[in-house]
Amino acid sequence: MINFYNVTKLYPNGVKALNDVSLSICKGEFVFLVGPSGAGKSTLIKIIFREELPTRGQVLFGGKNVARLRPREVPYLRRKIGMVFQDFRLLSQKTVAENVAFAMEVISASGKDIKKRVPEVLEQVGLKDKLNVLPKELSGGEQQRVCIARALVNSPAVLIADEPTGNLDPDTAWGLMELLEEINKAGTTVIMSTHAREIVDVMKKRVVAISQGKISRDEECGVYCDEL
Amino acid sequence: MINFYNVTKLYPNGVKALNDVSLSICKGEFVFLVGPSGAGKSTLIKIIFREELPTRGQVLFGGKNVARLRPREVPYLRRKIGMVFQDFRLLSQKTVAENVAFAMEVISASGKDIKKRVPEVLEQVGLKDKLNVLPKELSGGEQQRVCIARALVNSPAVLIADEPTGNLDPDTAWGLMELLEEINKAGTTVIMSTHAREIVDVMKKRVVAISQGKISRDEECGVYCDEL
Amino acid sequence: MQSIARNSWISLASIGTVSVSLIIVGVFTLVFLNANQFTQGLESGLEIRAILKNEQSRTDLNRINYSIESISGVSFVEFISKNQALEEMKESLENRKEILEGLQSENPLPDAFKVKAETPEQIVPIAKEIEAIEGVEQVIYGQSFVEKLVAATRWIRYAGAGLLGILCLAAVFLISTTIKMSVFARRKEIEIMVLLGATKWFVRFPYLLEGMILGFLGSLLSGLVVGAGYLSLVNHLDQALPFVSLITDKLVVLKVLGGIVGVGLLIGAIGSTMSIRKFLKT
Amino acid sequence: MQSIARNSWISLASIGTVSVSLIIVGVFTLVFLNANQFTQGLESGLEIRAILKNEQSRTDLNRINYSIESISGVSFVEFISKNQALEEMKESLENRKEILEGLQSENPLPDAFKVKAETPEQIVPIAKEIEAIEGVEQVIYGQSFVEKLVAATRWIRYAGAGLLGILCLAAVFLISTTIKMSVFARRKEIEIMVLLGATKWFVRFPYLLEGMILGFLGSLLSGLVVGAGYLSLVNHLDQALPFVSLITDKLVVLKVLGGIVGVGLLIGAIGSTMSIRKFLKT
Ligand SMILES: Nc1ncnc2c1ncn2[C@@H]1O[C@H](COP(=O)(O)OP(=O)(O)OP(=O)(O)O)[C@@H](O)[C@H]1O
Ligand SMILES: Nc1ncnc2c1ncn2[C@@H]1O[C@H](COP(=O)(O)OP(=O)(O)OP(=O)(O)O)[C@@H](O)[C@H]1O
Ligand SMILES: [Mg+2]
Ligand SMILES: [Mg+2]
Repeated sequence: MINFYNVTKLYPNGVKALNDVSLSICKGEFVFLVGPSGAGKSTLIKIIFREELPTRGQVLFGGKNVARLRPREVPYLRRKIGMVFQDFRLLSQKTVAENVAFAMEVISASGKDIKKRVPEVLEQVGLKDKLNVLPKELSGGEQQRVCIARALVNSPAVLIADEPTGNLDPDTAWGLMELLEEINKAGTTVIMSTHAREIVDVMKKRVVAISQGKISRDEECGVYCDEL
Repeated sequence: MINFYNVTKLYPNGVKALNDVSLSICKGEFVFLVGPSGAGKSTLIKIIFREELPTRGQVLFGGKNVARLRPREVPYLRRKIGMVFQDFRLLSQKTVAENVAFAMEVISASGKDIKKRVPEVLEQVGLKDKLNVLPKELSGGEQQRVCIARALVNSPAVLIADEPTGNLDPDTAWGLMELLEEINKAGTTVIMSTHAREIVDVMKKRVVAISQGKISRDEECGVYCDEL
Repeated sequence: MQSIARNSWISLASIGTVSVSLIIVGVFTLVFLNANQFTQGLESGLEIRAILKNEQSRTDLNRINYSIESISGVSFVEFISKNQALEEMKESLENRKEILEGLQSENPLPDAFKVKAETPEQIVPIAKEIEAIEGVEQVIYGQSFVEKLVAATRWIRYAGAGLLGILCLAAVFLISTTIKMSVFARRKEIEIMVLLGATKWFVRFPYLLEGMILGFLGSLLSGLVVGAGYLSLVNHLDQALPFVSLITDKLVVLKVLGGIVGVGLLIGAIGSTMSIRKFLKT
Repeated sequence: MQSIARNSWISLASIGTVSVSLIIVGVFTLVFLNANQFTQGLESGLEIRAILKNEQSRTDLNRINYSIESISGVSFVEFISKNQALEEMKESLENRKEILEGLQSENPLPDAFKVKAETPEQIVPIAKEIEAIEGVEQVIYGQSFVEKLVAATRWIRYAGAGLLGILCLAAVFLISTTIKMSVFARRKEIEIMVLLGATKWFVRFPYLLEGMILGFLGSLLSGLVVGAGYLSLVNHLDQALPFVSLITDKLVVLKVLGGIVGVGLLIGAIGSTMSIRKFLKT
């Protein structure tokens, strides 16, 4: 479903964030992306999402070359992906419910569907009593969960979460992991970058470790591990 | 040094983030603030920093009532506190070095001191080769470390860190903890809110647990624990 | 509409800028139109006087009249007998009539034709042609004055039109800057929309609508201010300076106001579309 | 300075707004000053003519001259003999001189005094007083024309000053809106500064400086444009319409330009200080 062939990403300021990365993720997989801070996890994710373009190499999403998409095809690529951004990216002028609803409006969902689906998904992340609150009135963890709800609301084919548990307490984080596993069982491909050693070790999923822009390890049923 | 007497915080939208909290933190202590997402940790921190005012009750910092400070005394309170914000709050127009230097400029440090101290502290957080880069060109963890460097740069009397390891891999996080312990040994009071169970359990410091706006547990040499 | 309400401060500032800019343009348009009408009034008062040789026959007069009328550019011809000429002169001398009393019995003034041209520029060539007609002794048309007036009014018109053009450009600049800034202040919003998979048109539409609404409200406001101000000015002036004739044709005023509103809408729409463009690049 | 460079787009927009607004104000100030000078020129041409009874002695003339001079508000008195009057009339009739040829031998015109008033408003009362002097037969001052002209110039002046005032307000509004927006776009920056323990003055100072620099650059630009434009206009007009006398006094023009720059600086400084205030509330 997602294929990287010798992808290198050089940022304009000269930083080589990805160095000759080849990777293949199949439909329905659950992949943990681990690695030290600044290793290139977010960059890899941004390239799938076409937020950044690869400098060299090819990235295929569902068989299509992401870099070669015409501008008006890009929105349709993004609609197939539910994205939890590391820095949240909530619309500060809209309430929690509006933020989540907005992801549905963008793909022209019907008003009825929106009314039904939004409270549903916000309840799943434990925010059912914060519907009409602005993002700045939320705690860090709550904001992160709004972002997760927004990624889930359209039931995307692929869910990509960039450190979705960074601001969550262990209980809430485990609740989220159960939710992701459920979604994954229902057929959604899940890619999640994380630093939560405990979670990775317990979940026993595929682990792709990145270090200094290179894939240093790629194991089915792996652990977080740091040269253990 | 920091005293809360029956502090209640009611946000304008009706959320009771803190409910009759009394707490006393002495000079030189190292305190972990733990609790589920939305428990009120950041609110407590913001009140010490006078970013929010308590609705009821009194907060003393070094014997002075924080809520009663005159507007022109507020900057001098804040200068005594090194703050790591949960949402980073970096100046997006300034480079990493400028962001850190800015905290020194604000307190009118000399140009010579700034030139010497800034690279020093950025090296301590492992960013010595990112001096002249803008925040948006950094990974999430790198941004967080800039924020930590900025809090440390003025060697404040109190260091308050709101989930400073949320975006850090375990190795980097442990490096940071060593740094904090060192600073604490040198006499700085450290208050750190966190969800990192492993860190809290290993460090064996005072743990204040907050749950639904109330202090549910306050132990010397405590553990993270969740009703274990 | 929601976004207008939530960004109320910015929206108000944009509306304010649109209306202030368009008020300036509107006021100046009316000043310019009035100045134009005034200079036209001056120009249409210009006339050529063809003084005839003494004692001509009726047929001669008819012939001369016909010759003059057939010159291209002549819009008006009238015969002024020597007696009419004397009356006219008396009137124009007003308080010094006594000078002419001695002339009553023996009128030294000649017969003449009063001729008007379609445009002031044609006066000089027409005068030349009339001079060549038999029976005409002299052509008088205040040469230096006509030339000065023609030059001056042309200058006023060109300078006015130039100034008006500059003002319009200035208004467009000011309004589009404001809209650009208001879009800039919300660039995050646009980025996020794009990342959520919104099509360009979906992102653009609300801003377009907002720009048009802001432009419309702002220009409506300025239209009302300019319109009300002008009509009350016309009323006041009618009493204070009854001899000054401002443009009171409601249709012209309405056209100006309509133009203002149209320009406001257009700038609002174009300004917002252009400003988003750079945030839409993927 | 750094922040001006980093926020280059916003800074350019602010400079643009400042200069465009001040160009409008500057152009209009010059138009207004010229219109004012023109109406003053018209007014100062107004005169009263005191026509004397026939055949007065030297002493009588001196007495009348003295009486007129001692009326308050009189700025100028000159004796015009009947012969001078005839010459004047010949000149003013220009192309119709032939009418007066018969009068050469026996001049029917009376002796007179030409009187000027300090301000046009004083013409009517002065005329009344002169009428009462012995030896004066009649006072002529083109009653209706004077009244019209006085009313019209007063209107032009008031309307012009009003318009100029409105334009200045508009410019202040436009500029302060732009500065407000540019501060608004960086409200996060201000919040962070305050949280890092910056004193209000420390936060305010760079914005104040920036506002002043932007105001200064913008107004300098507009001063240069207006100044250069005006001087070239003066040159062109000198050739095209030598009889129109624009204000060419370098000092006046410089004062206007200096005023523009001063206003720009001031608005820049005040605008930015005011705009930050609301983000500085702790
Ligand atoms: N927009 C950018 N321009 C230039 N360099 C960048 C940019 N974004 C990231 N980088 C650099 O690329 C490298 C990889 O960054 P990336 O965000 O992919 O790291 P990461 O693995 O997500 O780290 P973290 O766990 O801290 O989020 C880092 O060194 C970072 O400084
Ligand atoms: N500015 C605000 N206005 C209104 N409510 C707020 C505001 N900030 C926080 N809250 C609410 O107050 C409660 C406590 O928030 P706080 O940020 O203190 O939580 P926290 O313990 O820091 O959580 P986290 O671990 O997720 O950061 C939450 O329910 C939150 O929604
Ligand atoms: Mg990252
Ligand atoms: Mg928090």
